[in-house]
Amino acid sequence: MFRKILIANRGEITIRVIRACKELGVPTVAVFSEADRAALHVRAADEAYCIGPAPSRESYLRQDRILEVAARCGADAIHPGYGFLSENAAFAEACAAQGITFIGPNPRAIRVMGNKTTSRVAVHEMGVPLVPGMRENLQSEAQALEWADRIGFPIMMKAAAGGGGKGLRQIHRREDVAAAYRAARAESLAAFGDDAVYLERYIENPRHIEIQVLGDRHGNLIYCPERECSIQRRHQKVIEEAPSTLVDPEMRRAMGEAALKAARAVDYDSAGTVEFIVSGKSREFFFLEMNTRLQVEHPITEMITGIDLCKEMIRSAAGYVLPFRQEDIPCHGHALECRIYAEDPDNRFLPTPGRIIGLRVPGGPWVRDESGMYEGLDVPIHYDPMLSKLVVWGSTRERMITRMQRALSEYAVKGVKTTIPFHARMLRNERFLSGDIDTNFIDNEFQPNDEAREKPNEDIALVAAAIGAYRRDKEKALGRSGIEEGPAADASAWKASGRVRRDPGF
Amino acid sequence: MFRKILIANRGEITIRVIRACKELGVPTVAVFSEADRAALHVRAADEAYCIGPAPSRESYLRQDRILEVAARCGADAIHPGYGFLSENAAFAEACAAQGITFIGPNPRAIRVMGNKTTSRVAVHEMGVPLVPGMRENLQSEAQALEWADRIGFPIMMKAAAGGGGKGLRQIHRREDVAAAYRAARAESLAAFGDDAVYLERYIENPRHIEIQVLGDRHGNLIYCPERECSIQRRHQKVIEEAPSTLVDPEMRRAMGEAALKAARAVDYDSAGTVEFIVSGKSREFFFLEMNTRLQVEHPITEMITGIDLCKEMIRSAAGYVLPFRQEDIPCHGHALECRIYAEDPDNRFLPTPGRIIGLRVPGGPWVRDESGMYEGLDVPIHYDPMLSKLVVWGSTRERMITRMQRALSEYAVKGVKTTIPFHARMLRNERFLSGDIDTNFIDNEFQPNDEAREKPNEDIALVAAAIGAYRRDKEKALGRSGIEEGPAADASAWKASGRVRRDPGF
Amino acid sequence: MVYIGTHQGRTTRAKVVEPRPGLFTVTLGEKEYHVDFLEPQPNIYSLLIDGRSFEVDVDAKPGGDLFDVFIRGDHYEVEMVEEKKKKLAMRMGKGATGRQDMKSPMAGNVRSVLVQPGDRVAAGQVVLILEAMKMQNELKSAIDGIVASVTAREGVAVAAGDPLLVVEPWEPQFPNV
Amino acid sequence: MVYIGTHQGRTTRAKVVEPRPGLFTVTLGEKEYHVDFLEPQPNIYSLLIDGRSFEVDVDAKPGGDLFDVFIRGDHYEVEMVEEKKKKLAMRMGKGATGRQDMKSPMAGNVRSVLVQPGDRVAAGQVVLILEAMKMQNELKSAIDGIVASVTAREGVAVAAGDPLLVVEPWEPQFPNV
Repeated sequence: MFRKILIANRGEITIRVIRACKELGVPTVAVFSEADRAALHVRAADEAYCIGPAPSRESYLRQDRILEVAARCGADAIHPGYGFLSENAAFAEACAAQGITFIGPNPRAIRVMGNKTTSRVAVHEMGVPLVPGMRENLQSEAQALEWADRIGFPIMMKAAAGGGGKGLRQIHRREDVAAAYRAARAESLAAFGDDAVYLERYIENPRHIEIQVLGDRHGNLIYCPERECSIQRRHQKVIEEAPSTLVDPEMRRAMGEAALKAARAVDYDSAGTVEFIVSGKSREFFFLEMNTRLQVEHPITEMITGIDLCKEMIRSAAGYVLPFRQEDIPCHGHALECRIYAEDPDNRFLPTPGRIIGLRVPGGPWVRDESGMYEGLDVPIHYDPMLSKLVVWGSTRERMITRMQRALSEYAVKGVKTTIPFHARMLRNERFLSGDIDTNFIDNEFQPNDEAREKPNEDIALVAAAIGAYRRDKEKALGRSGIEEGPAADASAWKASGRVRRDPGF
Repeated sequence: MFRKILIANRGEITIRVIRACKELGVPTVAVFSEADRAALHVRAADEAYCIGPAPSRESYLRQDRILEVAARCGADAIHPGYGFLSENAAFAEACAAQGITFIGPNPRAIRVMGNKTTSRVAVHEMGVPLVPGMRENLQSEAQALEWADRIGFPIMMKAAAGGGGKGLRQIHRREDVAAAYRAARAESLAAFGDDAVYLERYIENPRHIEIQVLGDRHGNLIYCPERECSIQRRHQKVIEEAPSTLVDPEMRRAMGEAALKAARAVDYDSAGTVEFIVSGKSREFFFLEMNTRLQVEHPITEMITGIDLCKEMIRSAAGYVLPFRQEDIPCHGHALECRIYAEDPDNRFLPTPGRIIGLRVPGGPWVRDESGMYEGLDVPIHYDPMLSKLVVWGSTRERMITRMQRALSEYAVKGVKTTIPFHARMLRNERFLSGDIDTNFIDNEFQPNDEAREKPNEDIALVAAAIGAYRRDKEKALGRSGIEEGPAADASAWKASGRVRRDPGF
Repeated sequence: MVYIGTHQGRTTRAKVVEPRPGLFTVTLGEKEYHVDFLEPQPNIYSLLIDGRSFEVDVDAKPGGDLFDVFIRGDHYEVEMVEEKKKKLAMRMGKGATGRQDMKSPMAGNVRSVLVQPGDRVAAGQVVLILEAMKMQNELKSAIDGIVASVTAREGVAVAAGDPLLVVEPWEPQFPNV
Repeated sequence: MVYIGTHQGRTTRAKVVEPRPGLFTVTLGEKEYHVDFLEPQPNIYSLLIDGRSFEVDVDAKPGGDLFDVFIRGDHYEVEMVEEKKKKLAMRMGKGATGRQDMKSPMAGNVRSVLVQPGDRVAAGQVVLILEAMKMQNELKSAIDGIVASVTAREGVAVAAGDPLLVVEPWEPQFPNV
C-alpha cells in the first residue's frame, strides 16, 4: 500500500477519498487554494498545503505546484478525484515521470477516451455499438434512401450547418424520406445558407444509462449493474438511480459486456464509467463516451453492490488484485442520489453563494450523506456549487423513494438556498415515480421552478413570525442590554420552579 | 396501514420509529415528559403531547395518560420502543381493550417470556436447550457423580446460599467430583452457614449471542443471522456485531432453528430476540431469555440482511404478510454498533449530564448514526445516558473495524464527555480484533479506564492553548467591547485585501 | 401587541399575547392559536399548537420587519409590522413609481452589460450577464422601459444586493389617448 | 507574550508571537512552531504546522487559565498562565493543606450519605452514593481523614460542582516521632 496519498481536489470528493485512505491506514495530504483555507478537506487531511489563489487555473489545475508538494512531503501517489486534473493524460504522465502513482487508469486510456473521435474508433473496433449514422453529407435522394435503410427507422435528418436543436426533422417511414430530403435541404438553405444535410438514427425517449467498470493492473476487469442518470438539467445530472427501471438482467449483461469491450480497447486498469445513450422505446443502447475517473454518482453503485469503489480504485493502483470476480457482483436493492446544489429553486436556480449558518444532516437507516459542508462555511463562488450528495438505499424502488423523501425532509441547510425543495418535488412527480423518464424530462415536462406552489403552512409561518416580532419588540423594550427581567428570566424561573404540569395538551 | 401511530417512548428509538412511519406515510404522535419538551422526538413527530413530570413513573410509564392521548388524537396503534412499557403484557392488553393495536407480539408471548421460569419451561418443551443443571440441591456424593455424568463436564458446583460469584467451584474431571463435593459443602457451611450445593454445566468463555426473529399475524416466522453482544460492561452491552466470529453456517442454522422453536412456543408474531449463552470453547448454545420487543442493537441485523426490521414490525402489526421467506434472508458482510453514552471514560464512566454545545456526526459510506442528539440538548439526568448508536457496515470484518475507527474519529460531541474514546481504544485491542472475546472480557482483561494512556499531541495541545490565551489576552487589552481593531479586524482586512499568496507551506 | 402580517400580498392582522412565559396566544384575523413555544436552538422554534408539532426556522432580516420562515422545507417571506407603524406608513401613502432598481441576486462577477443609459428595453429582455460558480446567469428587465443608469462594470465583482442598473418605465411620448 | 503551560504536572514555557494576523510563532521550551491559524467555527482551531493539519477544539474554562483541549479524540487539560502572574503566584507559595472538599462530579440525586461529621474514614472508603441516569455511583474519600462536615442530604438533588462533604486529614494524636 502507498506511504502517503495526495488528493489533488477539493469538496466532497476529497472528503470521500480521505475517508477511504483513513480506512486503509494511509496518511493523506490535501492541497488548497487561498479561498479554501477553512474548507473541511484541509482540516480532515493529515497534511495540507496552499497551492495558489482562488481561480482553479492558479491552484487546483497547477500540475507543477501539486507535484512539488507531493515531492516535498513524500507522497507516493496522487488521487485526482473528478474534474480538475482527473482526465489529464499529461498530468498522469508527469506523475509517473516523478515516480508517483497516478490513481487512475494508464495515460493512453485517458488520452484515447478523452477524445470523441479516437474513443469512438477504439470502441467501434471492439464491436461496441455507436449511434448509427453518416459521417459525411447526403449527395442524392437515392443515397438518402439507401442510408435510411442502412441506419434503420426512425431516423433524424440533420442540417450540417444546424445546431442547438435547429434544422432537425424526424422521419418514421421509408415513404417519407424523399420528401423530407427535399424539404430539409430547402429549409436548411433558407435558415443557414447551406443545404447540406445528413442522417442519423433518431433515439426515441433517450435515456442516459452508464456502466461502472473496475480494473486492476493485472488485466482483471469487472462491470457493475448500471446507473440511470436521465434526470438532467442543463445537461447536468441531478438525480441518479441504480439499477435502471428500463434494464432487465439480460440487457444488464449485454450492456456490461459492451462496457467491458470498450474498457478493454484501452487496457483499462482502474475505476471508470462507460456512458450509453439508450432508446427508452426500443431499448437499444449506443456508446456515448467513457469517463476515465471516479464518477460523482459512484455511491449508488456502492450501495447496491457492497463494493467500496473508491477503496478498490486505490488498492488496484497500488497493485492489488481485484478481490472479486464478475459472478460475485450482486445487484441488491435500489439506490438513489440527489445532488444538493447551492442554487435557489424559487429563483431560476441561480447560484446562491453565502455562509452556511446552520446545518442538520439526515441520518438513520440506509441514508448516506456525502458532503463537504460545515456550519460556518462560506460557499465560495469560484467552484462548482454542489454542496453535497444525499444517497439512500432501499430494498425496493418504492422504499428507496419514500426513504429519500424522508431524508430530504430531515435535511436543513441554513444561510444559503439549496435544491432540496426541488428534489422533494421531483420525488412526488408521477412520471418519476413510474420510472418513465428520459433526458428531456426536466426541460420539456417538469417545471423545475415553482414559486407558486402551494405552501400548506402559511398560517403557522404567520404565527411564528408574529411571535418572533413580539419577542424582539419585548426585548427591545427591556433595553436589550442583558438586564434579564424579560421572557428569558421568566422562563428560567419557571423552569427552576419545576414546569407546571399541564394536562396532556388538549 | 394504520391511520396514526403513537410512540410511547423517547430518545433515539423514538426517532427510529418516526423515521419508519414517515417512510410508510403514517403520521406520528410523540409523548413527552416535562424534562423532554426540547427533545428531538417532540420536534420530529407530527403531534406531541406532554404526559407528566420527569420521572418515568409519572410520565413514560403512565399507561392511563398514554392511552388517553391515543384516544383523543385518534391514534390506532402504539409502538412501545424498548424499555418502559415495551414488555408489559397488561399494557398490550389495555391497548387491545381500547381497540388500539399494540405494535409488538401477542400479550401471552410477552407474559410467558417475561418470566424466567415460565419462559424456560415453555422453550424446553419445544426442545430448546437450557444450561444443563439441577433444579434442586445435592443429597449425596453418589448423586453428585450421577448428576455430573448427566450434565457433562466441565461442571460448576454452586453453593445454594451463594451469589455474586461466591461459592463457585469448577470441576473438569470425574475423579474430582467426590472431593469437590466434600470441600464445597464445608466451604459453603463456613461462608454462608448452609452446606447445600448443586451442579450446573460450566460454560467456558461464555459468549452472548442472540437471534433476531420476525413473525407476522399469519403464522409466518423467520430468523436472521446472529448478533454477538459479548462486549459488556456491568452486564450492559456496549459493542455488538453481526455475524459472530464464532458461528459458522451450520451453527447459524442450528441456533436459528432453536430460536424459531422458542418463538413458536408462544405463537410469536412480531419482532423479537432469542438470547443464548454460548460456550466459546465447545460452541454449545443454551437459551437465556427472549426479549419480546425491538432490540437496541437491531440496526446491525438490518445492515447485513437489508431488512428494515422496524418497518416490518409495524407492517406485521398492521396485518401484512412478511414479504420474504427464510431462504430469502441473506447474510451479507459485517456490521458493528458502538453505543455512545454520556459517560466519562477518564473518570470511572461516571455519567456526565450537561449541555451538548457542539456536534459533528460522522458520514460517508456505510456509516449510520442513530441518535436523538442535537446542539443545545441538555442531557437529562432522569433517563438512560445513551446518546446515540454508531453503526457501520463492511464487506469484511477487517473493513468493518477500520470503518468504525474512521467514523469514531469523525464523531465530535462537545459539552459532555462520551464513551467515544473508549470505543476507539477497544477497536485497537488485539483480542477484540482477533474476535476472541467473551462476556468477561471488559471486566477481567480490558482496562476500560485509561487516564494514563499516551496522548501523542501534547505539544499541539500546548500550542493551541497558548494561542487561545494570547488571543483572549489581546482581546482583553483592546477592551473587549467590540471596538474591532484587534486581531479580528486585522484578519478581515487581510482577507479583504486578498490573502498574501504563500509558497506551498514549507 | 398587534401586528399586520403580509405574505405574498395577503395581509392579516396578528394579535400576540403571552399569558405565561413560553405560552402564546396568537390571533390571526378571527382564528386563535394557542402556542406552546420553545427555542431549543437559536432561531429554531418548536411550536406545539393544539398538539400539532412544528419545527420552524425563523430569521429576522437585520433591521427590518421581514422574517424568513422555513417550515418543512417550504420558505415563507413574511412581513410583520406593528399595527400603528403600518397605519402611519399607509397614511404616508407611497405609491409605486414603477422604477426598477436592479440589484444583484447573488455574489459574482459581471460578465457583460448589454445595455447603456438611454437604451429602450422590453420586459424580459436580457440586460446583463452575471457569472457565478462557473455559470452564466442572464438578468432580465422586469418592465418595458428606458435604462436610466448603469452602475455595474464588466469584469467587476459584485455582492448580493449590489445595485447593477436602473430601468425607468417607458412613458410613450404620444400616448394613445 | 510569555506563558507557563502546565499539562499533567509538566510545565513548559510558551512564548507566543503573531508576526502577521493569522500566523503565529509559538516557542515551547526550545522548540519553535510556525502556525497558520484559523478559527472556522467558534472554538475550533484549524492549525497548519509545517504542513501538518490539526483540528483542535479549545474551550477556555470561564474566568480561569484552564483550557480544555481536544485533539483527535484525546482530551488535554492545559493550564496556561502569563509568566509574570505565575511567578507572583509561586512567590505567594500556597502549600496544599490536604483538606478535601468533596464536590459532586455530576448532577444527580444523593441516594445515601454513609458517614457523619466526626467519622474516621480511610482513603478509598465509600462515603456517599449518588444516583444519576438510573445508575448508582459510589463516591470515595481520597485521603485517610475525619469527616468535618456534611452538606449533602439524602434524597436531595445536586448539580455538578455542588459541595457534598468535607474530609480533614487525620492527624494522629500521638505521632510516631
